[in-house]
Amino acid sequence: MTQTTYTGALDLAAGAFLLAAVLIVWRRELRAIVRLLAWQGTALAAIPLIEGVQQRDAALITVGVIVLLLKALALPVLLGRVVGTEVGERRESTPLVNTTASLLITAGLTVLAYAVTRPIIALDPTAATRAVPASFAVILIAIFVMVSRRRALSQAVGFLMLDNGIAATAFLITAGVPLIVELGASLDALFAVLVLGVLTGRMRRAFGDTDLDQLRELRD
Amino acid sequence: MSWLAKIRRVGRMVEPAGEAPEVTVAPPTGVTGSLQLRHVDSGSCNGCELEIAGAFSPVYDAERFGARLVASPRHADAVLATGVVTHNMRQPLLNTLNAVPEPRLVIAVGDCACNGGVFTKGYGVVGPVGDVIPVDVHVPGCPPTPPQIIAALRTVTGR
Amino acid sequence: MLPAPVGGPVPERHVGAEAALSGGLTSLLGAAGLALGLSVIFGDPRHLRIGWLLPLVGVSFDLDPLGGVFVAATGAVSVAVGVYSVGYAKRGRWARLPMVTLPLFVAGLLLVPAAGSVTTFLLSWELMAATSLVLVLSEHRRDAVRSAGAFYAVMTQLGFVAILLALVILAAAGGGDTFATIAAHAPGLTSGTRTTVFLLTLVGFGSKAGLLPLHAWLPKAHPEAPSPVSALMSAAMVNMGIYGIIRIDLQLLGPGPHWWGLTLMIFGALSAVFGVLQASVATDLKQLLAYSTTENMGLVTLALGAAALLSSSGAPAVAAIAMTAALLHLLSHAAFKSLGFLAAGSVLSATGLRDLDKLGGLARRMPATTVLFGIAALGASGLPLGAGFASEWLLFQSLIHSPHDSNTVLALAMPLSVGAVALTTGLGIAAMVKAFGVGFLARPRTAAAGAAREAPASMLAGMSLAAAACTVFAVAPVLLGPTLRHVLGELPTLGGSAEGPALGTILRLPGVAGSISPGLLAAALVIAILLAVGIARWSTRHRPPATETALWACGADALGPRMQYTATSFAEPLQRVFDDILRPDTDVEITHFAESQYLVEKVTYRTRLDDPVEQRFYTPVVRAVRMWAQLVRRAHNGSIHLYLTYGALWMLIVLLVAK
Amino acid sequence: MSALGGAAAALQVVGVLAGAPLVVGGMRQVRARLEGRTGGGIAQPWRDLRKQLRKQQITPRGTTVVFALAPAVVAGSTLLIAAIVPLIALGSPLDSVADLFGVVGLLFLGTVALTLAGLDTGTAFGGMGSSREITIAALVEPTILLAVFALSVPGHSANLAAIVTGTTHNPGQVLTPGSLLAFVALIIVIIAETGRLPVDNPTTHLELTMIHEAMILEYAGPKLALVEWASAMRLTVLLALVANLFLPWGIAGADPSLLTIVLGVAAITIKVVVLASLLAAGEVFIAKLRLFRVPELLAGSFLLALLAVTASYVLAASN
Repeated sequence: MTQTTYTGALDLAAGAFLLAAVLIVWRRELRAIVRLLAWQGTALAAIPLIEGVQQRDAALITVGVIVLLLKALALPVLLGRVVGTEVGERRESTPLVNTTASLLITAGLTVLAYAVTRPIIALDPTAATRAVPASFAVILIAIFVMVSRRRALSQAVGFLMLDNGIAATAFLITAGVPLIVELGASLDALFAVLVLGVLTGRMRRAFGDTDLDQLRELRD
Repeated sequence: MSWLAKIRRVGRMVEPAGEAPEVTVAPPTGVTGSLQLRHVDSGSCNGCELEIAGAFSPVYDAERFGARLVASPRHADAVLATGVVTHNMRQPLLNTLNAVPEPRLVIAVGDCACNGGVFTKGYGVVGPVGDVIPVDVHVPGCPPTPPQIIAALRTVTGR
Repeated sequence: MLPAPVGGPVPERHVGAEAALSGGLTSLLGAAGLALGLSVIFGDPRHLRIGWLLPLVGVSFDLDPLGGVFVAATGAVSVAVGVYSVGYAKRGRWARLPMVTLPLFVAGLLLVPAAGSVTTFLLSWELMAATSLVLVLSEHRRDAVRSAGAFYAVMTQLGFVAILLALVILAAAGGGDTFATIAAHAPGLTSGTRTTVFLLTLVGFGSKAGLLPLHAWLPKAHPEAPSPVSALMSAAMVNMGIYGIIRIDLQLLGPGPHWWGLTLMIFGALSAVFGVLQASVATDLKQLLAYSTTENMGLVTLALGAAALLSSSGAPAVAAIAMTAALLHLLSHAAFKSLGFLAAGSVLSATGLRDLDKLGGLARRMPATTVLFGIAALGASGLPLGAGFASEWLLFQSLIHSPHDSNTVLALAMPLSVGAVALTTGLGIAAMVKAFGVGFLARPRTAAAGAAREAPASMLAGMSLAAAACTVFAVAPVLLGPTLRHVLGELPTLGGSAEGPALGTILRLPGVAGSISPGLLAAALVIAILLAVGIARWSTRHRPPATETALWACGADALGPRMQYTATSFAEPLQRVFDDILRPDTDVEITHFAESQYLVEKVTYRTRLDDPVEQRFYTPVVRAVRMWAQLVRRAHNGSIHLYLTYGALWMLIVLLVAK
Repeated sequence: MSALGGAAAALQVVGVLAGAPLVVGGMRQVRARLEGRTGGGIAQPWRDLRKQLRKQQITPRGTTVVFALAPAVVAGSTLLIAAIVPLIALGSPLDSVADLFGVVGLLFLGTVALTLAGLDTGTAFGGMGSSREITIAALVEPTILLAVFALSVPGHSANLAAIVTGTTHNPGQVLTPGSLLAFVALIIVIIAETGRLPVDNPTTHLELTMIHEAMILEYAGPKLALVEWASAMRLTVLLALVANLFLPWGIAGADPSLLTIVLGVAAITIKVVVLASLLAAGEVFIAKLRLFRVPELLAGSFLLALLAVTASYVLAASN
């Protein structure tokens, strides 16, 4: 494809990637959050695919396909199962920071990300690096989600967003990490989700729901 | 997505419209097919209210004939009065009618509004709506069915 | 006859004659200032040195276009205020002292921008501060006035101390007393000196301009002063703070580092948002206007900061736009804010009320005042046809046209400040709609408001002058084009070298594509409104004759005045939205009947809004000062010998240091 | 600017005047069909308007000239916007008179006029509606101006013609994240400003849930007609403006010919119809937000606008 369409597609993917993160902060329904996570996974997978098509690189395309399968299908399905089993907690209980405030904080984080990544762009201003701020912003937002949310599931979502952000940054900066590393990271995420699934199940059996504040009771 | 499926499944649920009845009352302003209504419950048992609600529901859809319920009498062309007029509601009924800009109509819905119904000569009632304000259209029935109400409205809107 | 007690109504006096004298003097001074300022702007700078007046240094005045525009603005405001105060003082039966002080205050205001040397500047500044304090205290019988006066005295003197230190340091380092010599030596100053002077002057002038967090005196003192004085303070005195920042920090100290402009922008944005937030929930008409002053000074400071930042990052053309925006907004604010305070004053003198919750229905009883306040409110809300529109448009243009390639600071600062300014504009609209709609429209909420009478001719005349100025700013800022260009030429470090925006009938921005024409826009709007009226006459012949009926009361018989929305209820949603910032303390107490818990006898709802900054920032400071005072008192045990010892010790120390 | 350019501007005004009620009728019709009803037909608003114009004019006792003049101000400001913005052709004679900031200012002028009218009646509902309307307007302003900012970054200008021509010249920038985010933010702003779901329910009868309706409860006859007409025109103009800012194709150039003007009319009609139908269809699926959840929505749109600006900054730094 031509340079302009390549740039446009890459920007679009990055924008969708970031937008999904913002919407995850915005929404409360756990199902909607999981669906958004799947969208984010798709956007993430699009990045190596686009680059692979641009550079005629089979390995990148394979990575993209695998990421698509993992991040856009496997993980959301697993999380969806967890949501399905969570009776009566389909919504995130009121987060520690109210929605308006967390949206404004998200705005701040994004601006911050654009600020701190300018040197990287200046270093080598290609279309790919120019999309790095978006992925970096996603990393910050993910951390914020993990800090401010109560439910174990939202924590898992935050964790996965973090993983997505790191992966996207890797793709954008060094047109694709080695295949094996990427797979290792994704599989780690997969196992983490499995563990979290088990953990939430245990917690529900122990406390009745998965409000992490209740873990304080384990202290003594 | 289940919503879209439902919408497709249900399709059009509205009852077929009969042919327009002959216009007994000329539309107030000479513009046909537009009638805003302000509903006043002057002492009804809420039977007529239910039927009016039904008349504007998707099943009967009075809106397709140009009738619409509005919030303020200033926006209205006609007062839709239900129930026998109690002593306490006499003045409010008059106030409401005076708030409606000319030219205006009064539509009395239900037997109580037309002739007092079972409440005639009750100690708490003034009488039917006609005793307080001039009524242009009567809709008999206790309560009148949505088709009856719609038929009466169509004689005014002329649609 | 002995001088009458200040402020007290004194029956046996020809108040009328004295009021006419004082007001006339004020207006004459103002007219002189206006003429002088204009002559300097368009002619050559004036120098005046009176050696004998002050030992050692003498008094020297040195008026250039920059000072001239401030002198002219102050003069214009004073003319209107003087005319107005004739009727106001007569109605309020002013005592003699305020009448004497008013012209002195104007003189002080006119001298500050004309001062050519540090000493003269400080003297004029102190004259201005002292006279304004006397005027604020002129109704000192009320407790509110006394506390406000004390607060104002302390704050303004602290500010003065900061300015004094800064200017002394500057004079010492600049090797001279006059600004000219300092300017000559300015490039040689060490960065340490520059920074110290900048910070000190920012504190001193910022407190005078009512910037956060040193604004706290402003919403106390401005409302409690007599309205002509409030107008002078809000429209002319706060400008002196801005003048100081421009003259000392941006002109004498020349182009500062990036963070100077950034600091100005941050303080400006904070002041603007906070001030407008307080204004939008205020229920006291004059306090609302005072907070709006903080807001507008914040906007001006933000524009100054933007100008400094842009010029220091190599965008002189855009910096020139920002500087023009700052000056234009300063001037238009002087116009609409003086009008606003004067109109509020005529409401106050007609009803004795400042509380919007008690006002209302003035449109029928005081039509002229209502129209005039409407003009002021439209100007303050920054909408088209308003006096503030052109300047806020320029500000936005300068913010969105900043160069955004490889400059992180700009890339962060500009979007955020656009957001801040936009929020300020939106809330400002809400505040002004509340002031006008609740205060002047609908029906009177109290008997006092119902008994209002239109203001006398002289007050109306004074207000009309200010209104005329507002109209000029609203539809023909072209008339100010030359003035601003001359002033901009004085400020080479703020893009004065670049060609400023062309304030023609159509405002065009050189360098960046952008144009607007307030005048043509107003004309087109009038035509469009007439067209709409014509459309509404369509098929009139089919209509029954128009009537007038009672309000629709949902069937009930009549609407009492207490059923109306008040200012408090109008602002309630905003107060709720910005709960975290405003921190209102509301309490609802429900008294049930003794018979049953389910029957409510009465519900009382009370809400109080204190200035949160004051709560958090000042109280600890005051507490610390009090503790310090306790310590000091211990050293004073009344024994003369001890005091002599102190003196001796000090002398020893001085000698040792001086050696 | 040519004679035809002026003619095109006049045509825009006439088109908005005539088309706005049809747009509203069409939206009601789409909604009715999705709800399984037949609906009153696309021309229903026109019937209502013609009828209202033939009804008696009522002045509530105690109201001032503000109440009497407000409808004309709302309608007038909207008509002026219709004359300024490039809907059919770029060569509006008023293009240099007001840029996007001026348009926003005119929009708020109308809002303020109606708000004051609501306060002027002195009824409880009037005040309530005004208070809510002005609160939402105040919170909308940052979003709308930041979106303007984002739009003005690529073309280095906030003048409408410049923005539109810039988009036509390199279509690639439509698909940049910046412009997409700005688009979403502007759509939310339009929904809030024109009182559509989920911010306000235009068909409600419950005074306690009203925002826009509560302000105009006292208007009757021709004045009511003018108010309804004006709100329909605002919706139409804003939809058309957004359509042209992001998808300007089909719009006639600065000195149009008759053919291009005809094409422009067709193009803008199609765009508005599509956008309005999408909006109406979306409204079927959502309920009204609680009043104090609206700030969340607006904070979200503010965030999107801010992202739009930052994104377009970074990308504008590139090209």
